[in-house]
Amino acid sequence: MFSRLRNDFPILDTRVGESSLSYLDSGATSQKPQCVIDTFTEYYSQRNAAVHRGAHSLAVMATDAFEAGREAVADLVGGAPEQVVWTKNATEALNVVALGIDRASHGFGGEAAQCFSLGPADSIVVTEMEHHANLVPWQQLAQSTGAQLRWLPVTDAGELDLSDLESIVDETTKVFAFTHVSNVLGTINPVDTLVARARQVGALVVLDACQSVPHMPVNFVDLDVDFAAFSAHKALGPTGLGTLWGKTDLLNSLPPVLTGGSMITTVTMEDSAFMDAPQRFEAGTQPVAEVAAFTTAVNYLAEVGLEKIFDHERELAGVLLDGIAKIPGITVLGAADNRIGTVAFDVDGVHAHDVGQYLDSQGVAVRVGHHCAQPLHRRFGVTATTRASTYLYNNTEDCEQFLAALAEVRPFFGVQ
Amino acid sequence: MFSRLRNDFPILDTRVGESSLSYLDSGATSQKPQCVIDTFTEYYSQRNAAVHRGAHSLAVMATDAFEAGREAVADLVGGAPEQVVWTKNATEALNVVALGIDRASHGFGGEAAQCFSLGPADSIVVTEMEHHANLVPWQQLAQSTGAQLRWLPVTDAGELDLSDLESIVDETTKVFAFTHVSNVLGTINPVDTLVARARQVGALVVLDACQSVPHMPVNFVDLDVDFAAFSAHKALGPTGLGTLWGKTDLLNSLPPVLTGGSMITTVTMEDSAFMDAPQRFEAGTQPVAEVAAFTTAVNYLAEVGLEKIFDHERELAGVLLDGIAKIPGITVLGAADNRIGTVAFDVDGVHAHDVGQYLDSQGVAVRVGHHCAQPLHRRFGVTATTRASTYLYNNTEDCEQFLAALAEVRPFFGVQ
Amino acid sequence: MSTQMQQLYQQVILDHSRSRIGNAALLREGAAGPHGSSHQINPTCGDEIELEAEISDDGAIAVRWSGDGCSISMASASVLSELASENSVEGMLDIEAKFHELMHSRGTIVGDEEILGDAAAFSGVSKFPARIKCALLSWVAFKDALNQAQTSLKE
Amino acid sequence: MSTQMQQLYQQVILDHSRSRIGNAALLREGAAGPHGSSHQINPTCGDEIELEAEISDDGAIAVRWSGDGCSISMASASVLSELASENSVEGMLDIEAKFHELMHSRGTIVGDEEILGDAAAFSGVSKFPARIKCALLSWVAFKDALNQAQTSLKE
Ligand SMILES: Cc1ncc(COP(=O)(O)O)c(C=O)c1O
Ligand SMILES: Cc1ncc(COP(=O)(O)O)c(C=O)c1O
Repeated sequence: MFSRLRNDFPILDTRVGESSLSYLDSGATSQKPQCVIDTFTEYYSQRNAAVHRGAHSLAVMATDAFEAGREAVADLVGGAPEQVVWTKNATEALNVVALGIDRASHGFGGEAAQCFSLGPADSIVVTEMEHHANLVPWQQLAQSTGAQLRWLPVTDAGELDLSDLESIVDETTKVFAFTHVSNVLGTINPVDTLVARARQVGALVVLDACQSVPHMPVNFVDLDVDFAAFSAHKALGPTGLGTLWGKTDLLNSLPPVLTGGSMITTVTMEDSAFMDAPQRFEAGTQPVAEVAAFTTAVNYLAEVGLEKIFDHERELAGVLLDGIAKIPGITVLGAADNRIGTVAFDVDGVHAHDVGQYLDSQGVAVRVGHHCAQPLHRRFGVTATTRASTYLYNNTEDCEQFLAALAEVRPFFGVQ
Repeated sequence: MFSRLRNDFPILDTRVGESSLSYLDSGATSQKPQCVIDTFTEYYSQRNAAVHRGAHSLAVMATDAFEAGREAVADLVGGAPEQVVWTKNATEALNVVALGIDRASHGFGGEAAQCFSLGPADSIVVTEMEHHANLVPWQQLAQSTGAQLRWLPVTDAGELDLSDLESIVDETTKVFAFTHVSNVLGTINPVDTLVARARQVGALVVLDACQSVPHMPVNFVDLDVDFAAFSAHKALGPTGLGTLWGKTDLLNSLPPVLTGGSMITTVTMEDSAFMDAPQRFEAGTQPVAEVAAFTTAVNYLAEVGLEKIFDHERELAGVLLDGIAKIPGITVLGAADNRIGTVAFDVDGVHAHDVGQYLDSQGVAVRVGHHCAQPLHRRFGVTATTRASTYLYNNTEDCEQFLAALAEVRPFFGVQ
Repeated sequence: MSTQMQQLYQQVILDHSRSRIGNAALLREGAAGPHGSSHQINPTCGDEIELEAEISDDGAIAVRWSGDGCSISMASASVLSELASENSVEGMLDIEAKFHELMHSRGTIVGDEEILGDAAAFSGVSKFPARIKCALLSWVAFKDALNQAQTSLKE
Repeated sequence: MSTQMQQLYQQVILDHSRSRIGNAALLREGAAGPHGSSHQINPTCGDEIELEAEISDDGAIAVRWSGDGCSISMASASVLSELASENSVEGMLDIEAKFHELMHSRGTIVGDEEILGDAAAFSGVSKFPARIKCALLSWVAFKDALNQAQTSLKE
């Protein structure tokens, strides 16, 4: 099955110089199957129109496509369609929560939003392995409200250090935001334990699900998180679309950040009233074609099956880790057992940028740098690493092409 | 030329029941030429990757496409590529300015942002003809800072009433935000006069260019505005993309609203430093395929020529207005001479929703409702109107199909 | 003219939209028995309705409303008022549920005229997703107002 | 191995990246003559450089730097330091402009070895847009620091 579905992805036939393409950068963004690409053509040729407005037939078809997307996502991650809010990317989704709390803390949203209000006596907790998207907005919120920002450290093994969980997440903690899966280490975090602690102290749980939703079965209702965010583009979907998922009552009381058309009920020159979620957070013309394309992607993922995708990628992770272990001078960051197919490493004596350049010359696409996780890199004493990350379309040959090239890196740069 | 280019738009061949499609809803969103649709296929099949990251070849091609878009837009509207910030839509662009000022007013952005700081002694001025996207964010800013919100009224003729311009825009005015062209009345506002007054009192000028950039030659440098916003989807481009244009020094000192990856320089667990514009406002993975498609759209528009598009649409506006004048019981809102091909009207005795439904049954796609301009409708004593709006692909037959159907509306509903 | 349009704008709907039953001055604080009132708005088009429901001692329901909107929403409010004057509280709750179901059927079910009366004429509306909200606007207001009236009855 | 790779990683670049000229302890406040210092960072990969430029009485330039980055950025800083020790202020400004132009040429021009010395070896870098910033990082720092040194010279 996985060998067959590779043919659905036209870009994987690309030649890079004399090599075939081994695309191991799905942690940054995934490639798209033909059916997702075709959805754009179909949408713009047959049913493009502004949604939720106008009585004409195209508008009705566009609106149907737009709302069907919420149903597909709710089927994928749990909850009801109206719990699915469209954003431009996962980063916006996380900001909508952080900035919504900021606005609530400054008096917006009235009585209903008081539950979100933060002040100097409160704390916000994140982890040391967060992507900047789930760190910087909370720093900003802390600055704006006077709340204290705390974090769970990371062990040498690349796992969350839970030894001080009870003192870090304590009665002052109002928000606990953490990633489901590290985009650098590949580690799958123990959401259950973390949520349980949050419930003990009454903190809101915000889950960064960018690296979990595309790669494994995830159900936000079962995980009992309050808000969750992920991107379409990492899950076979298009650029320009992300998802904020939230509990209905919380979404309906969180003050909106972006305001404008299509999210209001009544507007006078002096004041405005806002709709309930999801429209509440969807000001202006939405990424409708993107939602249509993502719906196709979600259906594709569901058909393949997330459980199978997870197993397939774990197999590839094994190939990568075993192969890397045989190459001298390579240090993998983190060694979590419970992981996805994302492996970041340091090559002794060769800077990551040079490693990536050499791999590219051999047709291998990986990512180099801090992967938007500077604090995590600092914790491991490096400024940049090379990261190989898999997806459902990768196969053992991709991994072997990568390993063969990686073995040549230090010789090429004259390091032994 | 205009009769030929109609063939570039596949959706215009759609049949609605037994009628051909007369698409007169471009004020809401435009249709796309085949070349723009093809760009998605081409991008996702050949050069999809995360931009500004990673050394691999796909990433380089994607980054090139992404940055080329800024150049195309700068060629279209003036200024340098780095003055072009990508957003999800025009609404986000306007919010980035309003919320950036909000943050500056609450101490963010340090010394450099002080020029944006607002307080209770200041005023913000808008107009009574604004789209909610250029009204609600300013209401929110006024609420957040204590600044006073004022507005220029609209005359019966559908033009801005400038008689009290000097007292409404006065020394207290820090922000003057107005639309270039009304999305309801079609009126082109006298930007020169308004900017001149803003300069006298030292107010920032924010231009809503959503309905001007797609339909006429516009140069933000010549107009001397400080910030401007428009959407790709109304200008032959895709959904999910908007543009914020700004003067460089202002962009670089405005505090960013959405924070996260790819817009930072250094991040520690405690604090972060931000890049200059445009990246400063582009947190997270950007709508890269959308930028590629919009680049194709902008090149298409430039090739046809905005001057010619403007003339073509003025001609169609003449056909619409003359034809409507001959149908009994129809009142057009506003009668500005200086206008684009957007005409909103009231049908005596038939609600706009019913008008739109009847027109749709005759293959005519128009928009009905308040068009995200409730205060303007209230000013004209109606809650909803029907709006026909043209674009370069429309022809006289579209207008005639519309007029023929419109003449049947009151008879169908038994009104005389 | 398409048959879909004829199904949507049935004569009974056009008639109700012109001579509107229940469209009367609101009593507000002057209402006599257990009553409730609700203001509903359709953000897309600005249609609005304010509706009062009153339950008299003998269990009869009186509905008064004032609103501004398209023929579908006005006709729906009129039909609702007519039905309210002919049915008990339980009967109206049943009708409301059936009407709701009919509106979301996308044309797959036919309204039972025995129960729904003139409201059965709205079956064509369910094929026009953009108009379902118009047809339901007054019913949402009615359900809300009736609920308030019932609550105050129990107190 | 592609020739593009060989052009990018010329032996002289690899050599400079290993034995780095000018890579020395910074003097900071202890610097003697008119001097300047600049800290530059490449946000994409986290590469950074801190560079001091000092102009002595006879117009000679001394460069010291400390940094962390890829072979291109480290080699570039090394080559820059070498050139600074051999050229006047005007000469270095000229070289900086020519190097800048070379980097943005996308491989269309060949660096003049007479003027650019070892920096001419970076012509292959200009074909790799993602690496141009690496090559320019130290030069941006140098231009900034030299500018400060010149300013303090005039005071
Ligand atoms: C004048 C005007 N301003 C703002 C907007 C908002 O644009 P968008 O919906 O693309 O954010 C629109 C269009 O809806 C408009 O016509
Ligand atoms: C763990 C994690 N969080 C957040 C993000 C941000 O997602 P986006 O760039 O789509 O906003 C990413 C990916 O870049 C990620 O891997």
